[in-house]
Amino acid sequence: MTLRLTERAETVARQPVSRRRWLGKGATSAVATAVLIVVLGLIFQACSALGLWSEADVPAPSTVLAEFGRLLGTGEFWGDLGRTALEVLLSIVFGCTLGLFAGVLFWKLPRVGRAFEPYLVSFYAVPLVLFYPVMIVLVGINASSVVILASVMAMIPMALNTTVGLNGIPPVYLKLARSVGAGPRRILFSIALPAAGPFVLAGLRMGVVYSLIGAIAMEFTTAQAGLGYRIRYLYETFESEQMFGYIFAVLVLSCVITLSLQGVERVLSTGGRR
Amino acid sequence: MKPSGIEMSEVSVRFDTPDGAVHAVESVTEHVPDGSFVSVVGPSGCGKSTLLAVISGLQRPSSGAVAIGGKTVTGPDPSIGVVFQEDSTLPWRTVEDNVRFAMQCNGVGKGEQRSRAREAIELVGLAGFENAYPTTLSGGMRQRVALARTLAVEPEVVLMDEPFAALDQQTRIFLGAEVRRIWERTGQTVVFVTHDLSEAILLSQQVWVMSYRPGRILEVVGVDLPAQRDPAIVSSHEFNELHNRIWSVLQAESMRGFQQQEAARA
Amino acid sequence: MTVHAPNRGGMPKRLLDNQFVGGLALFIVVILAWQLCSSLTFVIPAPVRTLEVLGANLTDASYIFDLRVTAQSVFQAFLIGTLLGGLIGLGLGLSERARLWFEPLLVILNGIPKIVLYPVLLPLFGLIGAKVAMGVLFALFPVLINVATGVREMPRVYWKLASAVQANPWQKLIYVILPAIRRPLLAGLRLAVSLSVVGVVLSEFFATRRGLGRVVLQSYNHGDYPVMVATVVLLIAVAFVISILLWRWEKRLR
Amino acid sequence: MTRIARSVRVLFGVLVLLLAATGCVNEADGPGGRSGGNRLNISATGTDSLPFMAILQVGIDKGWFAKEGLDVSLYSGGGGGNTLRVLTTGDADLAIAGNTSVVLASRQHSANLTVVAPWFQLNDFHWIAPRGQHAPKPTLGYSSGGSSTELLVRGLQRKLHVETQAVGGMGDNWTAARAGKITAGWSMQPFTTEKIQQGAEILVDARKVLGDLPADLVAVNNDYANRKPENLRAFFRVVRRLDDFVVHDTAAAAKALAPLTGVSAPTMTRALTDTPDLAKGYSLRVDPDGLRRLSDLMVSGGLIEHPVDWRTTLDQRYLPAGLRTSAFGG
Repeated sequence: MTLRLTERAETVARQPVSRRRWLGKGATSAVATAVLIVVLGLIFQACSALGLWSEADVPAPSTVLAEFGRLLGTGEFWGDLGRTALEVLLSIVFGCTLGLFAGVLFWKLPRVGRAFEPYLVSFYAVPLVLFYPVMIVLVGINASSVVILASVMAMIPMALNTTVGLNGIPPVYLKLARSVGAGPRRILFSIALPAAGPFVLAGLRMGVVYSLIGAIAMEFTTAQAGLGYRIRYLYETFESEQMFGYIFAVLVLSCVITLSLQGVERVLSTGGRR
Repeated sequence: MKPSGIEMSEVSVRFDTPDGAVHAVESVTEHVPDGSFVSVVGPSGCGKSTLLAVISGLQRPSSGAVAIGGKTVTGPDPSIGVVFQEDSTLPWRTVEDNVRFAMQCNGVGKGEQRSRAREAIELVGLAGFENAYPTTLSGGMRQRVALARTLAVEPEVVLMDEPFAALDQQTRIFLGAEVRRIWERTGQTVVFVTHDLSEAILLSQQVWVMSYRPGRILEVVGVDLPAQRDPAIVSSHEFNELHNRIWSVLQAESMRGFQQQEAARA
Repeated sequence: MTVHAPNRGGMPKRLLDNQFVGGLALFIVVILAWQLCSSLTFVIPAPVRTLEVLGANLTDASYIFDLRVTAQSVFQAFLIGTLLGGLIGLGLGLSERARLWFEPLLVILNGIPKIVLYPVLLPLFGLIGAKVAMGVLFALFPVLINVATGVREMPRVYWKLASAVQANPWQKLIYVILPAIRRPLLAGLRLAVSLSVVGVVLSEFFATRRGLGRVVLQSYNHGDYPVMVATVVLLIAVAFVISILLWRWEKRLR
Repeated sequence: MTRIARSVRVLFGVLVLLLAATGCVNEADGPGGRSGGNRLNISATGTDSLPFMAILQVGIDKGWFAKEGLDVSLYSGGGGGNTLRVLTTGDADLAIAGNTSVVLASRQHSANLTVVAPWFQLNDFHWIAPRGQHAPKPTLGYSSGGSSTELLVRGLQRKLHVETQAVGGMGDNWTAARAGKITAGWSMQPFTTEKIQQGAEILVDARKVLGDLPADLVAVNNDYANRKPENLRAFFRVVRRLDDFVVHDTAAAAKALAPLTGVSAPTMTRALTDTPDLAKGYSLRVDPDGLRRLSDLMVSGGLIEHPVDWRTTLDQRYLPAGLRTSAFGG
């Protein structure tokens, strides 16, 4: 046991950071993930067939898949998806832009940044859903309340990551910038943001994930349209099969978003440098 | 007489720390002649780098002033180039773009940026690596990029803050010779901070020995060695004599600095 | 060549440099803004009124019972989530193969809006189990990811040292791995505390016998905003205090 | 190393303390304690806001269920979906939920539940607006898609000149109406009375437009019904007693209901006396017309395709004999 533990650790540490190897690993991972999903699906299918749980409560994967396929042909699904996509897109744009601004501000004004830090780091303790009545009064009953709250969700990781990234810039870069007489704008755009790039990108990725989570969660609990709302609606009206079709759609959506983000991040962070 | 070179008059720098004021540089009044190569050595923490920062305009002196070519230094200036100890190449820019960075900040035209960058890259011996990214280069090559960036602006004064400290012995000997060669070609005024005594003697015309806090220039030693410096010169009698003479001053200072630091920690 | 910023600031500025003072100042600003908002719209009760209601609630036996019910579920969710997350994270951090196989799936799962899984959790885990399960889902991932990353990025020399002194796996875990990953681990725990509160309370909105989520929902349905805001403030305050304490601890660790 | 060890020990101690502080709470108990006998778990929507649900709690508090040998525990599920799902999971034995939810749930193949009675067969839904807030074409708020309120609002839309807007619960609706985002929001007693006291007026009385229909339906878990049919009969006996209590001793009932629903006793009294046909609302006597109306509204609202066959859907056998209807045949 001792030996094996060490060996494994050594392999981990010894892995060379090589791009070609990575692609190879990426392929392995992709295949492995696909295999795992299929296996899990089969297990669920088997459990369903054995009657471990009622088909009415949790339908078998085959049923869900068939239902998902049927959904893709309905206008209602695309309408809901469009609404959710719009909300998510807007909250990504607003949330991440604001988060970036906030991050730069906190970096430029360290006192302000320090004052905000404890609140930012524990912000996830706030169930934002509870601000819904306030939103009704402020912006009315429409997509904007979802967009606003999801934007706030997206903003926090973006602001935090940008601040951490900017504060972690090697001091020599800023010394260099000063010594060559770079102006504040050049320092920000040519030095600070590129240097904090990986952190900003990670913040962006989290921001995107959180705006999806925020938008769907808001829809699920309060809103009147969108994928989250449809799931809730079908839940309330006991359309189990269709509901699971929609849940599956949300899983697919978040999967697609997560994967494409990783792809984008990889291209941005390594592609440009080679 | 027309003022020339670097003129330091009564330069002092004090820092306020929680443990009281630290006199990093104390009343330094020295002159670096135009076109000369001066090295500053001293125990670690003695304020060599602070002195360099004052000359570069990155650090304001608490009192006193520095003038370059008769002009008082008030802040960073294109006529002063700095090479830092740390790796200051920007990893998201190619070698050429790194070299062009300083010129971009100083409003050099695009076409000229290109030709001067190529020239500087060639000068530091990186021709062929223009489009490489720093992450693919060795530490020594990256410092060459930083050097090229500094030279491309064509400053009157080049300040080097332990530029080879992070490199291995062979690389630093080799790069040191390169710096000396480039200096011989461009004739710029160079102030070179190092903690390596041999390096200082091998490269420069003058070696300043600095004291541990308060940082004063204890001694200015002229290096009377032939202009053509072969690394083999380190085994010569003259070199050894110089080395011993400076070391005797430095050793006492280092010991004093070491004891003070230990005492502060205890 | 450290470039010190000369400290020209007077007493007030220097005070603001202190994070606690700065945070407090911000807190006061927020309270003032809250007061201002409450005078503008009827939805938001004034801070003082909220505090009064909170005080009254906390002396009410039934409310305390709700509080304990929620606290229990949060605690269970946190405990299970942390243990599970820590174990999986450890596995992923130690085994390159496990990482290759399971990491993408876990990243995808982390990106799921977990709330939509409530309809799945309820029939599978039952009424009380579902909210704990939801809390676990919320709390699991930050611990998992932080532990996996922490273990993976441990300096290799620690492993060499551990082998050199012939530490057994248990000793490696206790004396090498845990201390080495203490910072990411604490950061994960901090997030897990906050998120397990959110997860449990959100579930309680849907179905529960007792709990603060039910209190919030009831007052919300009644349009009784002071009680609702007071309960929300209580939840946020508790989660905030715990997470800030953990965060301070995390920052002080060397 | 010792620092870490000490920290771990401190952390462990804190965890143990927390466990001690939070542990050993059984949600089902409540501060009241529990009695022996046959257990009946009831999940219901709105037990903390609607008097016709809160009377169950009154029954528990007065010990009437216990007297019949029933150990009742009551909890609130938000919305029909949750209320009924805990019935299928076995967490609840009996559920009282919104009319549409129960009908839809009962149509699921393996839902494992049976509709056994209508509940509160009075149309007590009002749309209230801040006084003086009118619009040529008013917008009426409802809770959410598939809910009883949507069903009614769709019915109103066919008969009146109104727009509709999904908003949320009564509180949300009232907030939205006050903020002018909708003209009027849905409301039931005692919320209606309370808000009228605070400056609301009734814009639409659903009963006048659409007639009576049951607000909720009672469903039971089939396994439980098969195992303990006597418990269900006992349950309805107590409910009958509670109904009588509300109808004949309204003041006392209001006093008992007020704290449970978060309003003052005078407001609750007012709310009950203002209820148009208290005796019909608080009665288990099956009203076939109401059930037919419900079915028709669901068909015209597009929730179901064919009318509900109440003869097969409603299993009246647990109701006291005098309260059943033979209008559906069988």
